[in-house]
Amino acid sequence: MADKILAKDKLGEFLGKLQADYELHAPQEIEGKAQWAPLAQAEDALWEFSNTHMSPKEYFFPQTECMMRFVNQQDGEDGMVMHAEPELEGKRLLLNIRPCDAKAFSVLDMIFVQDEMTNDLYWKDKRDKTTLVGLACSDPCPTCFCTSMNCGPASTTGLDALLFDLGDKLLVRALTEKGEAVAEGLDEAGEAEAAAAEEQTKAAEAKITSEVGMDQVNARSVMELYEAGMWDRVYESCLNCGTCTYACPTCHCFDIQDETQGGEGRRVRNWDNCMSWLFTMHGTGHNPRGTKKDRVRQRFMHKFKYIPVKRGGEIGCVGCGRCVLLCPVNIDVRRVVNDMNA
Amino acid sequence: MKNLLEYVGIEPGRLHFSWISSAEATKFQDTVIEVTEAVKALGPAQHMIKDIRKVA
Amino acid sequence: MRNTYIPYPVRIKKAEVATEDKQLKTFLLEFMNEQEGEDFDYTPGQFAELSVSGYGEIPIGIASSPTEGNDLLFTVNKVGSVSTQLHNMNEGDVMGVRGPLGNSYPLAEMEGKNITIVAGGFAVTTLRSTMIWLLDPANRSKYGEITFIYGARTPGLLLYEDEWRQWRESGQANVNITIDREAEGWDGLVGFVPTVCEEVAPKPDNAVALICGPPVMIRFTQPVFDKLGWQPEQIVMSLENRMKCGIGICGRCNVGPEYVCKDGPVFTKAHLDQLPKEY
Amino acid sequence: MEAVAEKIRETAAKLLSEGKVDCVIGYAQGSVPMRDYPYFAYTPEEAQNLTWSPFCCNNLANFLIRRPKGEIGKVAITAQGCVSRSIVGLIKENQIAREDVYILGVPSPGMVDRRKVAERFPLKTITEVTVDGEDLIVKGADFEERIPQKEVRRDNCYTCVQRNPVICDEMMAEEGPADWGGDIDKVAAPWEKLEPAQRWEAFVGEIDSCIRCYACRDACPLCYCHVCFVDESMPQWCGKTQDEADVATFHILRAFHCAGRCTDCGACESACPQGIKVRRFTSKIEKDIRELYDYTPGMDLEATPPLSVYRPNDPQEFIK
Repeated sequence: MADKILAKDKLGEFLGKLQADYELHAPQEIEGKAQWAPLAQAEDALWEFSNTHMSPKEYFFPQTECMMRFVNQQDGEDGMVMHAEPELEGKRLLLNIRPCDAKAFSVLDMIFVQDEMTNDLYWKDKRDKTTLVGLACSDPCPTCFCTSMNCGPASTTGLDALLFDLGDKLLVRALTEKGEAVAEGLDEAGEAEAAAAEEQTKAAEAKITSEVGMDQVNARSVMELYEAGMWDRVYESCLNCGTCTYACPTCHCFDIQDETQGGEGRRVRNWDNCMSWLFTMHGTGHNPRGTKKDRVRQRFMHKFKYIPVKRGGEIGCVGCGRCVLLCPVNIDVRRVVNDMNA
Repeated sequence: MKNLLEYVGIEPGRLHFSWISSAEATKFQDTVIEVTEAVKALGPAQHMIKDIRKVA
Repeated sequence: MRNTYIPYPVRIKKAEVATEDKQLKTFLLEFMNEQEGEDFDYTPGQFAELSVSGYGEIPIGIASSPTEGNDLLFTVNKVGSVSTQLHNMNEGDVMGVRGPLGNSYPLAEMEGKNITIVAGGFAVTTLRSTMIWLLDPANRSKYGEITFIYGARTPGLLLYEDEWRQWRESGQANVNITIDREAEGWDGLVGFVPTVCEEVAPKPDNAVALICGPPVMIRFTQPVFDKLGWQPEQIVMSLENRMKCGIGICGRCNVGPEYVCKDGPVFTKAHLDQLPKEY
Repeated sequence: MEAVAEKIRETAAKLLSEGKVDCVIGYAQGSVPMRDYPYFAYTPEEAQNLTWSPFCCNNLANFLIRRPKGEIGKVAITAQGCVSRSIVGLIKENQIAREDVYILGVPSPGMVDRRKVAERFPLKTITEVTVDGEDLIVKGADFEERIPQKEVRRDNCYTCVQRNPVICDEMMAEEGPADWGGDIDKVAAPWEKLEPAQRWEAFVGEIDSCIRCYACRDACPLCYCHVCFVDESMPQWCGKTQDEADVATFHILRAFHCAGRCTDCGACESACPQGIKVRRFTSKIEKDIRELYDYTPGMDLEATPPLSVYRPNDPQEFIK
């Protein structure tokens, strides 16, 4: 489908129409930071921001999610009949999601939905019912390194439509059927507008100064990387907190727990992280990743080696730079991967 | 602990400390009555209540 | 599409303490919905998540063989909150089973070969499943000689005694049962599993070995097999790691790029040599 | 400031080359503005990476304990007032031995709160921040501004009572004034002036954005328990969900476990990715400790921490 054009002064009308079919969410300025929230009116949507403080993964993989409910008893037949939580009602649309965050979801799709057995319906349901309308980056941050991670300021992977902000108007590029449904009824864009979007993308790519090399990481074997001497220094200052993993758009580890209250119970999953000492602890007291070094190495190996090995070269990182900004001890993923690649 | 809980808005009177010897059965009984009455007077707790029936 | 996080309801048909230290209890589980039992299509070596509502789930190897019918057999070690609760449960109680999960022993590739099975302690569970399957009249003829070596610390800690006595009597397999130290009333082999392996000396020619046991047993058994001329490709092991989802997502059981719950738990020694020792 | 950094590098290199210590724990310049990070120098060459700035917001005492035994031998560590007080606390709690630590004392310049700087440029990206005397020069793609450091210090640095190290083996600069003139008792426990009903609102409002990454706990040199109460599973003291009650339980108990031990170093607040003012809980606890027991943690190697000893005259009005 050809590119469409949407004048910014028609935005209210456009979003108003969408509101009838979708629950709209978009990055907005909250407490001085760009944060995801339900979009009440078009004016609240941000157009100039680097990226949101936290990744929008919470929309598909909430930090706490009830999976099923049950009657809290073991001696009656009802005790083990588990009722899955109801599916998402209606459709959702995330407006102005950054291409890197959308790319992250396409990586997670490969992990949450693999086959008949590995088929996370909680994730899939929300993904199926959500339309992702991206906003191409025109002004990437010094911490962005998406172009090194098979991604980029106007990457389309995972998106249903991509918007380019051309000042007083938006170029709307539908990428999937879901995206076409959103762009329906808009005027077609001219060649000049498409060219402007192209130019903006090139300029944005040129602004990305952080480079991370992956060629040696790809060439080396799992064991060669695992046994590299660099791990002896990377972990030194790590606090083993979960900041990097919870801010990360691709980190997806979780814990499952049962909670009961009188005669009722639920099985709930919560984000968990590989930095935690107890994450891999066996009931016997043996811990396969018992040291801080093991755990720090696991996080980087998982993203940059294990996922690529298992998922046809796809990297478990999109270069959003959130962990670089938020790590309390400045463990910079760019430095780590460049060390792995050295 | 008592101060901290009151500081974050838990009503005074929900936490009670007493020093009771194992031989002081009557004091124990009196204290329990006193505490339960004090808590009943406060009504159901409004804070630090987790209800798993709520949607999460 | 089925929600694979939801367990099948089962009823405890039989529950008995399996060892003298009362650490192990064996459960026979019956599907409450017969059709689900029919559809629970598993192969020896696979495991399942045992689900106790209000407590959680634990991954346990399936000790029964599909040739025994639809009921499932599990032997559970009492270590954490779920297994402790499970030990408190009785016949008639209701719980859940989620699975079958993971890969299985390479039974098809093992056809036409001699098979050595080495088990230590309660790691014998999925190997019981394998033995029953191999000795089933429908399968026995497809395999060569079967050697079974199994050890525990004391006679009272040996599992499945009725079964291995029967395998021995049937003459269908070379069955070697050992205990660590002399004990009253025990007239069988005495000695650690690696020592017994050395004595039995299974030949590597056209053979596959399945080895399961505690890390210390593996560590000392390994050199014995090396000395006997076994190649890493011929040795098959089963790993255990902490798990939650059981279906290759939640991120804690991985050994390098392989998830023990999905890509394992069964790996060849040759494969494990290429992976970090995170198990 | 640069002179102090140079003195640290020089001293560290000397200690390492003479074999007096195996490692010097200090700071190196971070890869993002206003985030200098804990750095471990093992050789005189590596010592050249050490720095000292108003962006040293971690508490290095943390790294004296979170290491496998025998991993490193004797260490030197740069320490300003609060960090030296944490070291005193760790010695008193038998976590480290005085003779295993060589303290390079530094008077604290008062650390900058990077969030206060960022708040002045909402939604903008700060690309560079440099120190120019008493000011910071903050640069972005389309702006450059000079901000006096004293306007953007961390809250705890304004009310610091001990900028100079309380124990030290070698000073890296001359001792400065002991405090900044702020009165901690005037700002501690800010919710005390609220009505009980409003207090709860203020409390849950503060922890509302908590993601339970536990950076506050992990950044704290007091939190050295092998298994934290919040991770314990048998019994499970605290739920793992994002439910308000679970999150509140974590914060109340974490603060409580610091009672009589917290040196108000601010590492918890600096580490929090969400900008939660966790000192609003600990400052209440420490204020009570001062009022009830007349005790300030970490000032003196000989003083007995009030909660580790029973005295007949301990306040006990709360016991009925």
